[in-house]
Order: sequence, then structure tokens, then C-alpha cells
Amino acid sequence: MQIPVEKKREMLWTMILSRAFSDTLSELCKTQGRVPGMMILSTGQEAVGSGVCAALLPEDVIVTNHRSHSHLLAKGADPRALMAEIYCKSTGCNKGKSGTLHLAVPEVNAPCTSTVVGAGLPLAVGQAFAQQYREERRVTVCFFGDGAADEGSFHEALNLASLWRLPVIFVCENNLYAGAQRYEEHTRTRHVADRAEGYAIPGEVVDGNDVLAVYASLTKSRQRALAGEGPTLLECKTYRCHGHSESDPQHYQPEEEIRSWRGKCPIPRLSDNLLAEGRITRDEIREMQAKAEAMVRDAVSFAEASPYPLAEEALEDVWAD
Amino acid sequence: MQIPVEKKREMLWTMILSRAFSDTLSELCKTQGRVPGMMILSTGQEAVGSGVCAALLPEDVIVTNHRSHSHLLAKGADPRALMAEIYCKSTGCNKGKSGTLHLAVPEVNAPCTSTVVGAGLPLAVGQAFAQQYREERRVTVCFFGDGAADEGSFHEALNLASLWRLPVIFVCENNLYAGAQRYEEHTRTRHVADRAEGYAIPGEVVDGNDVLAVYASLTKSRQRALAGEGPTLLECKTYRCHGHSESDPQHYQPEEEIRSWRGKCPIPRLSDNLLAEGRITRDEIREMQAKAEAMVRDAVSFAEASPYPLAEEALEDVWAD
Amino acid sequence: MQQLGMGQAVNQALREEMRRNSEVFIAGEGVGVGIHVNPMFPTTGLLEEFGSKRVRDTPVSEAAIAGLAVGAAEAGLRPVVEIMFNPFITLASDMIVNHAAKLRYLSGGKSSFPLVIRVKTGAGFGAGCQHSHNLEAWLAHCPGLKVVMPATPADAKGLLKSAIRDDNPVIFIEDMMLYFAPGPVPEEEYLTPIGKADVKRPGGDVSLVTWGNMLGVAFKAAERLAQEGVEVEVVDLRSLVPLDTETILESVRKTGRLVVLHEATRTGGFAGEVSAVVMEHAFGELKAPLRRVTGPDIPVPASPTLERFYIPDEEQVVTAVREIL
Amino acid sequence: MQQLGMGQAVNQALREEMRRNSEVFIAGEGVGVGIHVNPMFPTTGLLEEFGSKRVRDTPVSEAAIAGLAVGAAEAGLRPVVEIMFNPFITLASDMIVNHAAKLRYLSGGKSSFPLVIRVKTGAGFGAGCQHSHNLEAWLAHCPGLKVVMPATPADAKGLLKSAIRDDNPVIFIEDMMLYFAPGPVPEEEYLTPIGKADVKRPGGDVSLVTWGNMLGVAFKAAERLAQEGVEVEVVDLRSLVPLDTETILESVRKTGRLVVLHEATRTGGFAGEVSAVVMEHAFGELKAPLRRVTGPDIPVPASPTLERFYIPDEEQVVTAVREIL
Ligand SMILES: Cc1ncc(C[n+]2csc(CCOP(=O)(O)OP(=O)(O)O)c2C)c(N)n1
Ligand SMILES: Cc1ncc(C[n+]2csc(CCOP(=O)(O)OP(=O)(O)O)c2C)c(N)n1
Ligand SMILES: [Mg+2]
Ligand SMILES: [Mg+2]
Repeated sequence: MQIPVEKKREMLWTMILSRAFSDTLSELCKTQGRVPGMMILSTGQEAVGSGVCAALLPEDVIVTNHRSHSHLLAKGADPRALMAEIYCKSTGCNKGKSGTLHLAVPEVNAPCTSTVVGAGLPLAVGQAFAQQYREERRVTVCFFGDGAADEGSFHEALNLASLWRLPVIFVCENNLYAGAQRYEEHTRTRHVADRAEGYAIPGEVVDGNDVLAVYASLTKSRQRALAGEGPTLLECKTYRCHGHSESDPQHYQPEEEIRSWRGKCPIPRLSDNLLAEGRITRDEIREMQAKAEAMVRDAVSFAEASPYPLAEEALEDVWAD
Repeated sequence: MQIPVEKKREMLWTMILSRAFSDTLSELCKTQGRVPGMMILSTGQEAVGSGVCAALLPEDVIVTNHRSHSHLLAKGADPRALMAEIYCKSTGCNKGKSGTLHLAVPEVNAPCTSTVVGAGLPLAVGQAFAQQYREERRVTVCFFGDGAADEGSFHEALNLASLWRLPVIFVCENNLYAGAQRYEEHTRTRHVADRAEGYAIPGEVVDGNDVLAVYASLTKSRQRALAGEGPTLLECKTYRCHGHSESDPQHYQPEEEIRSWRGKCPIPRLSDNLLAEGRITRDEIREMQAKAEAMVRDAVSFAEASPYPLAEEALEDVWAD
Repeated sequence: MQQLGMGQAVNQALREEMRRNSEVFIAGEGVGVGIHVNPMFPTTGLLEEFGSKRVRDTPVSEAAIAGLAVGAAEAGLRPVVEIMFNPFITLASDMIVNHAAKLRYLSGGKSSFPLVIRVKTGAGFGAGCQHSHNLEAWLAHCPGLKVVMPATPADAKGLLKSAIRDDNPVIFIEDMMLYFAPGPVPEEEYLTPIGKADVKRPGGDVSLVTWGNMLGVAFKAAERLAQEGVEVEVVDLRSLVPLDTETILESVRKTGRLVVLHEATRTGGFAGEVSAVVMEHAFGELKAPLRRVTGPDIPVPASPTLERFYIPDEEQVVTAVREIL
Repeated sequence: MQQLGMGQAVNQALREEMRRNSEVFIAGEGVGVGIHVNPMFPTTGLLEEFGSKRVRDTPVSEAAIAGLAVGAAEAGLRPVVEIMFNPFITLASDMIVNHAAKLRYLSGGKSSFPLVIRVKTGAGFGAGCQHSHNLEAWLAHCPGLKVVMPATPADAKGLLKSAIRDDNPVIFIEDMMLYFAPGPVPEEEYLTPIGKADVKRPGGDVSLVTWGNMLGVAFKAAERLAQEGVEVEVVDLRSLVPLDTETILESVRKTGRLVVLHEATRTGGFAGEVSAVVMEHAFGELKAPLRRVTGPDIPVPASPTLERFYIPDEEQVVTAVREIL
């Protein structure tokens, strides 16, 4: 598949931005109490969100989960609004109601985020149903983990989406762990994508650290969806380089495994490719990095300078009137 | 597979008994109010319960569902106690607490019956877990419908049973309908058994109106289970000759379809086979039939003569002390 | 005035709202083609009128049905989905409780979830506890959900129309027994407000607060007591959330006496909420202890004798009222 | 006496019961190898002592976890399974509500289901409403389930041991905030009876009924009020089902005043049940209206300022008490 160089540069940018974002958060977490709540990052997994979202149009919808930052940044969410929400400030995209775990950004069509493992899939079915019902040329992507593929909701959602040929792409980010459990400890299924056949839909395994491969697969399944051919189950093989959350010491992840996967980092992989093709210079990459770091620094300053919501604001936003 | 003639005769008997049981109930339902509640029968599907249970030992466990009568009779439940429970009498196997829908008969190792579609599968996982934990040479069979295979519980149960290699056999009685929905209207999966691969377990499709085929498959999967090789998903293709319940006019089932499946009735199929092999005489079959009818008549008399439970008995049996 | 069963009233409400707004669709198990062909049932004939695009039969997948509603509602449709029987709402409860009710709050008020979940409830049809289990108190204990439980066909129609137009998730609970009890329903268009209780029978001696199918039992008890000269005021809550505390308090301030009647089991039932509200705000006006008339703390048994024992009857209400006079 | 957090107390109870009876096993997400290596957590070290046969890490499959417990319990084992956080109990609720609670009844008393479901609850760790949602009132509204919610490490240990030996399904709710609040726990073997409330602080002026994490708030309020000469009797329910109505009534008969305190949201919360019981049986002895101090009717927000607003504090309790003196 021929991928325009601008797309490739866009993907490099969103990966670099995501990485700067998560590296900064990881660093901030070393100071106890600076950022509230659990901190769940996708360091090393950025190619999935970046490759997927680069293949989408702004009007396409994503439904994401507890490990959402890189998906949302790739979909175009404002780093300031995200960071402020992660800090639980009133300027956050959800006014501090959500915090880091269920960031909802309807402005970029990322309206449904759930930290209930597996819950995103039925929600995505609903979103895709609305798209089909209105005969829109849009699709829905649902991001979920390998652990989520063991929840009953996965099954019900895939069956219904297949039955109704809904324009939804189920993107399983298989990072080899669900909490402290290795993939082989939570299922005997060789690949999550093997389950697709049980719903009579295409299942595909893709190298989730190869952003171009992710982009290509998603583009194809998006076309299928738009053509009325129904959902695809796309499994992106990747690796959770950090612990489940920043307070997880990763005691169960072999050091050698972590090291080897760090070596497969998707960012140098794409930048080397672009360099080799002469599509980018080292200076441009350094610029991107500097710009990303500046944006994240700015987001942090914004978040830190923002006020917490007033206590009574807790009572708002329950009801629509 | 060589099946002992005694086994074959046993299966013929349990099918004939089940049929007499359900034909009688169907008849009784024509008089409004004689039998309380919904009446859900398995007329035409008897080969599944008979073939499965003939391949089991008494200590093996079955977990069944809303369409349980033929399973329970094949497992050896007392027709009197069943009929009285269906009549909701105090002499029923569950003292009138259950009625026809969740008949529990622990005496024959059929202790967990649920009318919540799909709920039997996780319960069966629990039963099989106990068998494995105690290192018993027993297996658990779970009966469920094609509709149940769309519930999330199906998925979670199969994955867990596969992961732990539990001695459980999931028997899907695919009778082509879930309520008023034809199979193709509730899933695109060609065969329910196609889902087995998604759990890395064997899936098998068997002619569910051929009791000998069911027996043979079950025997094989039981051996696998006992050998510690884990669960099997066995799909028995059969047909619901009556409506979902006796009050269902079957308006959505093509008449031609019903007629053609009635022609594939499992009872003459086995009896013709035994006759052809000279393993039974027509008189013996007639005797079996007469005996079955007498047993069912006796069960009905017993049930009708039995008292309803006293109102205050409603308060009993909630708590174990 | 037309006489309709509650199922028919629901059917009219669905029909009118679907005609009015093309973003309303219905989904559930057997809502299009079902095993019954019965004009008393809520979705009969809708497939014929609106077609299979808007009347969606689903697989037996309660979590997916509810998730469909939540996702589609966020995207701007107005789903009305059915969970066949109340106990099966457990299977959809993550979607309802953790998503329908909370996602708006989690979005900081950016998204809304205009959906209705219709669910059939009630004892009395001999199917036992896995089909009959009143759980309105659960749903009422979940901020973000409105909970409606009509007692008459007219209220059912007007409340369902309001529910469909409401921008919040509404749980709409239909007692099956009421499908077969016809009552008057206005022919002209009307809406019944969610959150307004209705004094179905005025009286000055004792307040009898109830909802759903128990309204009939309340009436019977009130008639018997009237013959003894005791005037019972029957307050039909209609909505549990929002709760119309004003109407409850007004009644209790007048009568000084409170009996709460519901079919659900006693411990943790919604009668507790009603009594707490009264005890907080009208303690000084109370002249007598509370009485609750409810199902006993047991699963609903299948046998007719046992099931009758389970369901509260007017005898129990009459006794309760007499005890506090 | 040893000082333990509630997680450690739970750990000791599990250890003792697993040593005592080989039919006890534990299962759940991360109960063996978890993401935390923290001696304050309930299942730390159990895998090492009892091995992977009896300490079972499961996939993320809450319905299967609960179903495993129900099926294995019927077969005679004594499962103790964990649902990681209270909101996820929705995913297991069909198995808990329609099966664990009802299958014995449906069997006519032939089968029993000796299982324990441990679930973590509570606001205060900034994870928001999909992790923090107190639902004890739901489970208490389901006949066939016992519901236990300890407030101290000592009670947690004694109650969990009783729960494991109980032949009924027991929901055992642990407030996470209590894992990090050490308290005295007897060294010698003991059982704490399920269904017995505990007067944690005697007093004659007002009865403050509470449970779980709110006990600490109750104590603080009681101490402040004591300085004003107001003696608060703090009644810790410990079990919601069976409910120890005797202890509640005895206290209220003495004080004539009732405040109920819980962290769960107000409408439909278990305070309603407590007030109904009191209003039914001790109305004549009451001198003042009821006060409820509870979480407001909102999902638990993530932001620290909002979450603090959500969680009831001693200030609110003091105010409530003063209002009814
Ligand atoms: C229903 C539910 N159960 C348990 C949890 C706790 N939990 C949070 S993340 C997680 C692991 C999920 O693994 P996976 O789906 O592979 O996603 P990953 O964290 O690897 O991205 C678990 C068990 C939860 N949030 N929701
Ligand atoms: C969870 C749940 N949803 C819905 C129902 C209502 N219901 C009872 S049987 C049935 C159809 C089940 O079809 P299938 O599993 O194929 O079994 P069959 O009736 O054909 O034997 C339905 C939807 C139920 N009992 N439980
Ligand atoms: Mg993972
Ligand atoms: Mg079927």
C-alpha cells in the first residue's frame, strides 16, 4: 500500500507527541501526589493509536478505554484539555469529573471512554449503529486490550456487529499483559484475531509496533466497513513497556522481555524508514521532538496553573435538561 | 464406534419416555389452566439428551436449561417427581418452588438448572472445576441452545474452561430457533461449533437427530475430558418441532420445514436401525411405548392427586442453616 | 374514551413517537417478530408499520442491547430498547449503571444519553423467580437514571412519551399483569410528566403510597376500608426517580399516617426511601408508626399457592391500616 | 495485640480458613500474581503458601468468576472469589442475584451454595465512578444473600471466617480505604457472628447507625459532640443482611433520636431500610425526626475537591445531630 509521506509524517508526529506526553506523566508520577489517581500509560504502544487514527477522518468515531491518552492525542484531542483533566482541574476536558481514566472528548469524536474492561465494544456497536441508521459515511473504531477480549461484552458486541454489518472496527491492542497476567495465562487462543471466524468476520493480526502496517490494515477495514461489508477484528501485537500503571513495579515482566521490546520501539522504526527514504531529516525529527516537549510542558503548566473545580460543581452535569 | 446393543435400547427407551412425557404435557396444555406456567417442550429433540446421557455415568453432572425435561428423564430423574413439580405440587422434586422452568434434580446429578439463557455455562464451569479440584473421574455436561451461544456468558465460560482444561462438555442443542428468531437471524456464524477455535478447543457438529452419533461424539469428548485434555464444544443440529412454548403458534416456522423435520424424527430412526439389525422386535418397541405411556399416566395421576404446597411453605428453603 | 391494556397503551406511545421522530428506534428480543401474536403486547404491529430498519430484533444478548442503546443515544438517536424480564436486567446492568447513568457526568456534561429501557416485571404468571423479580429499588439507587413505573394504561402512555422525549436515560418498568387490565386512555395527544406523583384517590385518614401493579390492591383495600368509614388517600408515585416528595409529604401532613405498599421484597425495597423522606420532613405531623406491605424476603415461587402468598393483597393492606388507626 | 490493616486481617482470615479446610479456594483477577506487591493487600502471599491449585488467577471475566463460585459451591467446595471493584459486580450480578441467591430455593432446599464473594468498594482513591460506587443496598435487596460490610480489621477477620463457614452465599464488602488504617486484631482464633450489630461507642443522646468506612467519620463526630456534652451512641451494623434490628431498636428506644450515616448515594440507600424499621417498631419512642448523612445523588467524581465533597464528613454528621437535639 502506498502511504502518502504527509500521512507518515503525521503519524511520526502523533507518536512523538504521545511519547512526550506519557514520558512526562511518568516523570511527574515520581513525585507522590502531584497527579491524582492511577496513571495508566501506553509507552511503547503508540503505533496503534497513531496508525489507526491517521487512517480515520475527523468525523469517524473512536471508543477507547483506560489506556486512552495516545488514542486521544492521535485523534486530535487538545493536550492542554487532556492534561488538565488528568490533573483533575476545572479546565480539563471533563471539568475534573472523569480524571485520567475515562477521558471523553466528543469534540474530536471520542465521546465514549470506559474504564470497565470490555465495555467499549457494545458502546461502539451503538455508535456504529447510529452511523448506519443515518446512512453516514463514517465508521467507529473501538480500542480494547487483550484482557478485554475475555469479557462477555466482546462476544455479544462482535456477534451483533457482524449480524447487522455495522461499520465498526474492533482494534485489539494486544500488549501481552492484562494486569499482571501474561496473555497465555488468560487464554489459550493463539491470537485474539482467531476469534473472528466465530463471528464470520475477517480477523487480522498486524505488527502493532509497525505504524505503517497498522495504518494499512485499518484503511482496508475502514473501506470494507464503508462498503457495507461489516466489522473487522484487527489485532495489533505490541508490548506494554511500563507496568499496568505507574505504581506497578512490573515484577512479573521478565527484564529481558522488556529490553527486547524496547528495542522494537515504533518511533525510531518509522523515523529510520523516513530517513532512509529521504523523507525527513534528523533536524526535522529533533524539531518535532522539541515541539512535542514544548506542547506537553505547556499543557502541564496550564494544568498546574488551573484551579480545581469548586466542591459544589460536583452536583452539576448529572442530568440533561 | 461399536455401541453395545443394551446402550442402544436404553437410548430408545429414554427417547420414547421423553416423547410420551412431552406429548402428554402438550395434550394437557390444551385444557387451559390445568398445568400452571409456560410449557416448554423438546418434542423432536430427544436424541440430544438421550444420546448424551447414555454416554455418561450416574456420577457425571448435567447442567440444563429451560428446555430440560428430556435431559432430566434421560439422566434418570423420576417422572413422578418431575411431573409433580411441573404441576407445582408439594410432591414435586423442588416442592413447587421451581415449577417447570428450573427443575433441579441433584439426586441424579442434575443440580443446576437455569432459565436465564446462557447462564448454565458458567455454572457448569464451576461444577467441572470442583471435579478437577477433587481429582474425581467425572465430567460435567452443559446443555444450551443456539440462542444461548450469543450470550456473553458462553464466551467467558468457554475461555475459562479451555484455559484450565476443565472436564466439561458444552452441548449446544441447535434447534434452528431462539424464540421466534431463526438461527440466521441471530448470528452469521455458520455453525456454533465454529466458535470453538476461538477458544482453542475442539468443536464438532453432529446430527442431533441421530442418537447414535450424539452418543459417539459425547463418548469421545468425555474421554478427552477425563484424560485432562479439556472441554469440547459439541453442536447437535436438530429442530424444534413445537413452538418455543406450547402457547406459541409457530407462525414464523414454515410448515414445510416443520413437516420435513418431523420426517427426521430420531425415534423411528433408531428403532428402524435396531429392527434392521434384528436387535429388537416390533412388539418390544410397542411394549416400550406402552410402558412409557403408563409411566407418564401414572406420573400425571400422582401429580394431579398431590396437594399444592401450603402457602407458608413459601418462606422455607431460602436459607441453609 | 378508548379502553386499552397497558401493553396497548405502550404500543400507542411507541407508534406516536416513532411517527413523530425518525430518530426513535426500538430494539430487543422479539420486538419485531415474537413468539406471541397478541394485540395486547407492547410491540405488536410495529415492524409492519416502521420496517426492520427501525424495529430491530436482536440476538439474546442483553449487554449488547443496552450498549447499543447507550452508544446510539450518545450519537443522537433515541433508542427504546427492551429487556424482556426484570431479572435479565442484571445482564445489562453494567451498561445501564456504569454507562448510561454515568457517561454524561464523566463527560462533564458534554454528552447526553436520551434512551429508554423498557423492562417487563411482576409476579403472577407462574414462571418463578428467574422471570419475576421486582428490582425498581436497585435502579432508583443509581444517580443518572430516571425510573418510571406506571400503574394505569393512561399513565403508561403519557409517561412513555415523556420518557422518549427526555434527554436522560429512563428505565420504564411495565408490570405484565397490567397488560390484561384495560383502562381508559385519552385519544388526543398528551404527555404525563416524569417526577409527578398522582393522588389516585383522595382521603383524609391515612396515606397509602404505592406504584405499579399494586395500585389495584390499594384501590381494593381503600374500598373495603371506606365501608368502615376509613378514608384512604392513595398516592401513586408513578416515578421513583425523580421522586415527588412534595406530593407524598402533603398527603402525610394531612393524614398523619403512612402505609407503603409494593410488590418487591421488603428488605431494601423502595418503601424504605419513602419512609425516610417522611420521617425526615414530616415527623412532627405523624400520628402513628409506619406500616409496610410488601412481598416477603423470598424469591418469587412458581407454585400458584406460593406465588399468591408472595404477592401482597388487600387483606394485608387493610390489616396494616387498621393497626395504625 | 497485633495491629493490622483490613487487607491484612482479610489475609489472615483467608489463610486460617484455607489451612483449616482444603475445600476452600480463592479465585479472581490478580489474587495470585497481582500488579501490586503490597503486604497490606488481602491476597498477598497466598499463592506462595497454597499453590496455584487453590489460588486461581482468572481472566477478566466477572460472570465466569461468579459462575465458577456458584457451580463449585453446589458441588461442595467453598469458593471465596473476588470481584475487583464494586461497579464490576454488575457484570457478575446475574450469577449472584439470579443464581447464587435463588438456586437453593429453586431446588426446594436440596442444594446449598456456601460461597463468599469479596468485593472492594469505596470512594477516596481518585479513580472516579466506574471504580467507586457503593452498592451494598442492591445486594441487601436480594433474598438469599447475606451481606457483610465490616468497619474494623478485627471485625473483618472474624466476619470473613464466619462467612467462609456459612452455608449461604455471603457478599463481603471491603472498603479499600480501610486497608491502610491499622487496628487491633486478636491473635487467637475467633469468629464474629454474621447478623449481629455492634455498639462501637455507647451514648444516651442520639443513635448514630453506620457501617463500613463511615465508622471513622462517626467516631470523629461523636468525639466532637462529646465535647459539647452530647453523647452519641455509635451502632456499627457490620451485616446488612441479616439485619440486627434488635440492637438498632434498643439503641433508638434509649436515645429517641436517629441519624443514619452511609457513604453510598442517598436515594434508595440502605438508610431507608434502617429508618423504616425504626419507624415501624419504635415510633412511639422517637423524639425527633430522622437525619440521613449520605453521599449526594451523583456518581463519585474523580477530582480530589469533588470527591471530598462527595464523601460524607464529620461536619455533616455533627450538623445533623445538632438539628435533631
Ligand atoms: C470489568 C473490569 N474488570 C476488571 C478491571 C480492572 N482492570 C483494569 S485494566 C485491567 C487489565 C486489562 O487488560 P487489557 O484488556 O489487556 O488492557 P491493558 O491494560 O493491557 O491495556 C483490569 C483487569 C476493570 N477495569 N474492569
Ligand atoms: C437472559 C435471558 N434472556 C431472554 C430470555 C427469554 N428466552 C427464553 S428462551 C429464549 C430463547 C432461547 O433460545 P435457545 O438458546 O436457542 O434455546 P431453545 O429455546 O431454542 O431451546 C429466550 C430469548 C431468557 N430466559 N433469559
Ligand atoms: Mg493487555
Ligand atoms: Mg434454539
